[in-house]
Amino acid sequence: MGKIEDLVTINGEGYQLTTLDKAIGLARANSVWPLPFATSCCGIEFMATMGSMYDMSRFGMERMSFTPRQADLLIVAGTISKKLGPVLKQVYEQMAEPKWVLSVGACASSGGIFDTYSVLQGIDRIIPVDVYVPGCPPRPEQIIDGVMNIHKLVKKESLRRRYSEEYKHLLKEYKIEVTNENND
Amino acid sequence: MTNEDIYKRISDHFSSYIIASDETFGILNIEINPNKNTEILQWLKEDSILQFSFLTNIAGIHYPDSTEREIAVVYQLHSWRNNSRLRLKAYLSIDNPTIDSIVHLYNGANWMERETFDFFGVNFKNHPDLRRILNEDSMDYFPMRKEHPLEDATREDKDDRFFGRF
Amino acid sequence: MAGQLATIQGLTVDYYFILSTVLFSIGAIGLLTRKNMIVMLMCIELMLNSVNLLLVAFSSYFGTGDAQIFVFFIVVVAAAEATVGLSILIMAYRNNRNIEADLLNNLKG
Amino acid sequence: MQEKLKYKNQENLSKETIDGEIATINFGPTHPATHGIFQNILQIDGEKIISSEQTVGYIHRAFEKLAERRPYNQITPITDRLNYCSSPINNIGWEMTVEKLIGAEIPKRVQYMRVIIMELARIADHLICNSVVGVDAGALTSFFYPFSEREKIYELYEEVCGARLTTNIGRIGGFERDFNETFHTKLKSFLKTFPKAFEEFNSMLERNRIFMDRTKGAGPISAERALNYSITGPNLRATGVDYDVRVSEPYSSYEDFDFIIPVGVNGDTYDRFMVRQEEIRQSLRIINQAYNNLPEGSYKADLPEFLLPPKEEVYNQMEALIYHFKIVMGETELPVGEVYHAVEGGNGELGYYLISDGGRSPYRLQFRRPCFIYYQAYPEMIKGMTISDAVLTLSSLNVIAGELDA
Amino acid sequence: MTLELIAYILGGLTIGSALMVVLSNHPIRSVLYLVITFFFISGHFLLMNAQFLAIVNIIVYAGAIMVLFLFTLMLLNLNQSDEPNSKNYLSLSAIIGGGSLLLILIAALRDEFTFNEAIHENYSGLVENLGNTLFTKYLVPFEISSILFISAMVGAVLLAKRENQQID
Amino acid sequence: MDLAFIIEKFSLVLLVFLISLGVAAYSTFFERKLAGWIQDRIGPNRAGPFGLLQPIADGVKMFLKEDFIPKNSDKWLFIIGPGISMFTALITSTIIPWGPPVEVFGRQVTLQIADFNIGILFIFGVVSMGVYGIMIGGWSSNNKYSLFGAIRASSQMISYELAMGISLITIILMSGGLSLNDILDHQKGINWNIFYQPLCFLIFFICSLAETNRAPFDLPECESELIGGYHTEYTSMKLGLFLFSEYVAMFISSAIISILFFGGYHFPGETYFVGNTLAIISILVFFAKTFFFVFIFMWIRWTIPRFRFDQLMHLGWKTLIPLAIINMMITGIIIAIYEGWF
Amino acid sequence: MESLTNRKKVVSNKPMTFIEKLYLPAIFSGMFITLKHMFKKKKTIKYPEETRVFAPVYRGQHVLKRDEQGRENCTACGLCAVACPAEAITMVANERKKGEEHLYREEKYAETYEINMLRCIFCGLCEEACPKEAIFLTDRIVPTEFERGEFIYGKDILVESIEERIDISKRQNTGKRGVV
Repeated sequence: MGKIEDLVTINGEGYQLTTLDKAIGLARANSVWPLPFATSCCGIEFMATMGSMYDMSRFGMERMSFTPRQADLLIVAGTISKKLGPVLKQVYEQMAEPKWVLSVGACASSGGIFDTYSVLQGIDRIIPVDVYVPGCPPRPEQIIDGVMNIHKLVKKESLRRRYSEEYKHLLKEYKIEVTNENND
Repeated sequence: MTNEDIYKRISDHFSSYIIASDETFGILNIEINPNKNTEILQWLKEDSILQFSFLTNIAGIHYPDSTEREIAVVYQLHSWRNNSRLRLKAYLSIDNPTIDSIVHLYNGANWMERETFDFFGVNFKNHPDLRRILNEDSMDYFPMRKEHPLEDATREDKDDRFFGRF
Repeated sequence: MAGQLATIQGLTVDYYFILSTVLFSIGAIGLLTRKNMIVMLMCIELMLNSVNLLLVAFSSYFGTGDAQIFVFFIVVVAAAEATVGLSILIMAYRNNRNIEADLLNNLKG
Repeated sequence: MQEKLKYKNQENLSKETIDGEIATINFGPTHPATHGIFQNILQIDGEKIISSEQTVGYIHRAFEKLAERRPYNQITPITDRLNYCSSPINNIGWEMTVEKLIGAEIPKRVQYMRVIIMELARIADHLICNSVVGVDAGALTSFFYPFSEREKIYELYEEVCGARLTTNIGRIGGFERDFNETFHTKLKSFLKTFPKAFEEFNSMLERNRIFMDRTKGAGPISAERALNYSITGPNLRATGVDYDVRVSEPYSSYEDFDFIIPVGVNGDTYDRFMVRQEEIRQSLRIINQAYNNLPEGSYKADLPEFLLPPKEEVYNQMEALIYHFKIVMGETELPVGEVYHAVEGGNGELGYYLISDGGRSPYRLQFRRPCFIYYQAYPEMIKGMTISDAVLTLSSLNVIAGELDA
Repeated sequence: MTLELIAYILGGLTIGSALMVVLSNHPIRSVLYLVITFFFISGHFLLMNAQFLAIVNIIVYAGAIMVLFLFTLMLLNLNQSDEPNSKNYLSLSAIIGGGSLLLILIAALRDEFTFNEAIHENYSGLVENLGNTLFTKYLVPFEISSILFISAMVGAVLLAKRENQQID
Repeated sequence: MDLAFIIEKFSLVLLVFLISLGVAAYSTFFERKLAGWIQDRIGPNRAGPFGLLQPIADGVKMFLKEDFIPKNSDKWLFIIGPGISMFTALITSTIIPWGPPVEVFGRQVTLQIADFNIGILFIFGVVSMGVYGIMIGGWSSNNKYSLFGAIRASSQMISYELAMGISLITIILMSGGLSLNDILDHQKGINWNIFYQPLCFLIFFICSLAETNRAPFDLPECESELIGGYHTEYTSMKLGLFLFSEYVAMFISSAIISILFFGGYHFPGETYFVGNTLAIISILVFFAKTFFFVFIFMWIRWTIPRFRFDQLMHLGWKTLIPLAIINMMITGIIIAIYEGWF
Repeated sequence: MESLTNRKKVVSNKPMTFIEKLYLPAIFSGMFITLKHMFKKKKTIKYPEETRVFAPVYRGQHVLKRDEQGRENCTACGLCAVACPAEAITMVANERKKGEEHLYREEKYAETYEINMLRCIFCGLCEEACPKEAIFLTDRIVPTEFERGEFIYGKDILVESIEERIDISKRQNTGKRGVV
């Protein structure tokens, strides 16, 4: 398992968690609504994960938000080609904070066997990824493992992280505009 | 209906357009004059005996070593009535790979031709909408031609020495 | 059976009279100033409603139900008017791509 | 080169602006009903679709180019990812293509084993398609019941090859291992329990008037147009044409089995649904026949040049070690030639057009991908339909993005 | 006393929202303000013990007619408020005209009706009494109004129906 | 108008409000659990014991989600849309008689916030308002899918209101009053309307499914076609209000169904009880009936495929309305014969 | 179009009966089915707590085997790397020095042996390619990680420890299986 303590580097923050943060993190972790960006084989395994045998709903995750606005977790399952890259990035940008990304399967995470001219060699080239799930396609068990890791991240996250300089810097690295259209 | 019968009937009609023929694994291969493809295909579709009315496939092939015959366009036809298959080939030069479109005969040929264009750069004359289908529109080469590499240049976790291929 | 009746003690019918006249005038001004046909139709609805208000007030002050029956009929007519008006508008929009009153001049014979 | 790319950016969308209430909506690439990634730009008038234009290629992975750079035995995992709902059919189809090229003699037992695996895959494929039709029609529960059954098919795959979805099952010349005891018990129990569960799923939708009303007449296509579009498979059979590669060009001993070819009448969504449902029953029949008559013998052909020898032989026999190295390095001698082999995939005639120059990889390998071909007909099918019909038509066509874009 | 106060506040609100109907640029907002106005008018009806009419006003006007307006606006997708501003002198004259209309109305009617007495005890707004009057005294107009309704419906359908249903 | 009366009403309002919200919150949980059971799954079970804290977790998450208003949208309307939805869903609960009068601190407290003598009409008025929330929300999102959802919602709700209203005339004919109390008085013991008017019940039930946008009439938000329908662009608590109002509406319509057709808080054998015992049992009976219908609503959702839009309109206009009219006429004739008018 | 085969059967031309047109029978039977399922035993396997039994031949995380004496089997021949369609295996071979016989079975050994688990598609071809019974896939699943770099599994993870041997005897690809 990954070392949760090392997350500071990727998440770009090192706040002390308060009790409120912890309570809210716990609540958030139990209500992660996924947006399945399922393109190919891994999508079928993701469906199997939603199915009766594995039942993602146990984690409060069965409400799929096909609209990016309402989703908390972007599950990228399947090959992302270079043609699809901009679409994925747009979907990511449309999601409302706080948001997490789970990269399911070899293709999404690294390109897998498709080291070809048309396939993006890992979605982390265009959007920041929180958890990688290996396998081609991963078993539902692995997908659930990945989700559990996302839960760990969610629980650990401070409320202030999304406003921190480090986070903004992270987004800047990916050339993702912080489109704060909520000018209140 | 054997392949000899099919060949005989075709060559009776189009003897001047047939360049070569052979038979591999039970399927008759006929190389045709690339300028006459629509004519032959139309006749094959409408002929009451042969009834090659089903277009199975269109494929492109790149032979970089054979001059003036670099690009081959392969039509695979299927006659359900006789349960026989037929393969027509037309060789084109790489400098001007142009051949008539058969979309007016088979609607299904539309994307097959677009795919062949996308991969090999074959120009199908009179195609209603000839543009790239699978690759991005901004791509500036035809990736299935042999000279282009398969790999994505951005992959960094690979060292070719280990894979026994060069 | 009938719930407790609320009556307005110190209020005269004048109040409702003035109120409905003001509403009627607002509707009339809107009808004259606005160019959007839909808004104009809405202003007509507003004027009809102000009349309704007056009628109900009279009915209530005079203790007779007949005026309320009139209101009922006005509502019916307003509904009919709205449906027909809107369908005409849609027709006009289809032909003109616009629903401004000025542009409907070609309705003239 | 650049000149050629300047395609005429033709506005394919019709300009019949009847009265200007036409809106354009983007149906995809991330629309939930596309179940995969492809885009449809619909022009709609109210709820009615006037015209549509498709964009595909969002998960183009260059299978054909990849196949030119990989040895023959490494292409099997690539074919997994064509129609990933029924990978074993793709795997075995590819293996049979190579066997045709090298002229291998395949034992009857292997053929029957293949039939069992392929028909299981067909059941899995059709189940996923039909359950998704149910989901898109709004009956969410009808997705979960078939999926539990699919899990059992996954378990069966897993016993044979060790993976659930991308099976990489079988090798050129046979299987990597024999059916084991667990497989036999699991298959027996599957054959016993599946029909009941399947009929339960069936009864939730088949004669439900809401479902019938929605699917009847949705996205129809005539047999003539379907042929013109080169549609094959269940989608063609729904129009009333009984073309099936398993019957017209029997491979892998399909001629031994008795099964019927279900056909529809109008080629609409309901017909496609019903044809698939009946094909599941027929597949079950075939599996029963094949399993009950499974011949004794070896699980692989006698092809030392293509099948890896058992490990202990590699240690003990020089010849085996040489073959082992040759096979793994991809240096086996292969005949030169071109071969076309078609199997009845989940979605229709899945063809492999292989040109071999005797090298370690195919010179050219083209997949005849049924999805890619029949998806062209989609705009014609949904013209004049509503958005709801378009969604149902799409899911009943079972467009698999992997197969579509290759 | 409280009811009186409520009546005055309600009156002010009614006038305010009615003004907003005319003043707001955006047709959709006009619709919403009009809905609010209807609610206030229904409030007046309630105060005057015309419960049935109050509810009918809401159901018919706010619940049906205004939804129809909103629906039309959405269907025609007139979300951009591209209404050209009417010329200043026009609006000025309209306001003057409206103002004089108000004055004339008040002046003309004031002498006719000036009542200072309190309301009669009045049950006429209740459903039973209303129904009694409607189906005895006004039965014929009621039936005629239903005919009006049907003709309006048919007319609307005919008008809005597209002549050219063909797509090809 | 004394102070005690105001306090009484105020606390009643608060109580009803909280009960509606609480029931709605736990309906979301129960729906997910039920979906799980129907689909051979477990359903949410991680948040708290048996997953009971799931609604709270969802609520907290939605409160803290980034509040997002899309570009080019009408900001004011975008915000007010969910509010209207929630308001109209809640306001109907004011006229529901929750039980017979109870005695609290020596006062007879009527468990009804307001007794309109035109209760049913009030319900229709409010229900017809409910469409505004969805329409405004969908329109102001400036998204075509949302607009589609809004248009579908409005035409669907207007159409089904008609059948709903006509079907209810039979009930009014039978009870002779528009107030819900009149209707309830008519159904003492087990003299429930359902035994006299099964067809009317069926029509009303179908229409209330349509009015609350529940499956099989969930076209305004159907996921597979319109992504999210009218709430496609909504995030955070605004989305929460939309989703919540659906459940509140479902709860309230279940309550109304049980009042209109299943005798509300009446139950057979109620004559054996008096006073507060009767009241408490009655309230429990009423809630049991209501939850039964909530359960049916959910059960239907997880079983039946949804209609297509034109079929929905056909069903509404060509089947339900004629049926309702025929039912009304037959009832009228029977009542006339019964009363000896011929 | 006339029949191509004589096995055709039309399956979708059954007209709706009157009762079916009433919507209700199908709805009630459907609701009955769902009700029945409500009381059935749930199929869910509560994953992190309960695990499903994998097939013994499941293709999961790799292991580099040691022989009975605890020596590494791998001889760094590179066949697995060649056989890998994902090109995920890299290794550096080294000559076994004197005194290292207890560590490595063959004269050559892999000094570094890395599998990129994120590239790997778990096809099992490396296992088949290995002539030395060194690399096997096991029925363990590869855990998920937070960073991409952590998926490069070196020898420290891949080689089984001497104390905790990984049982692969059930895999039929081992040399010990009986050939049919």
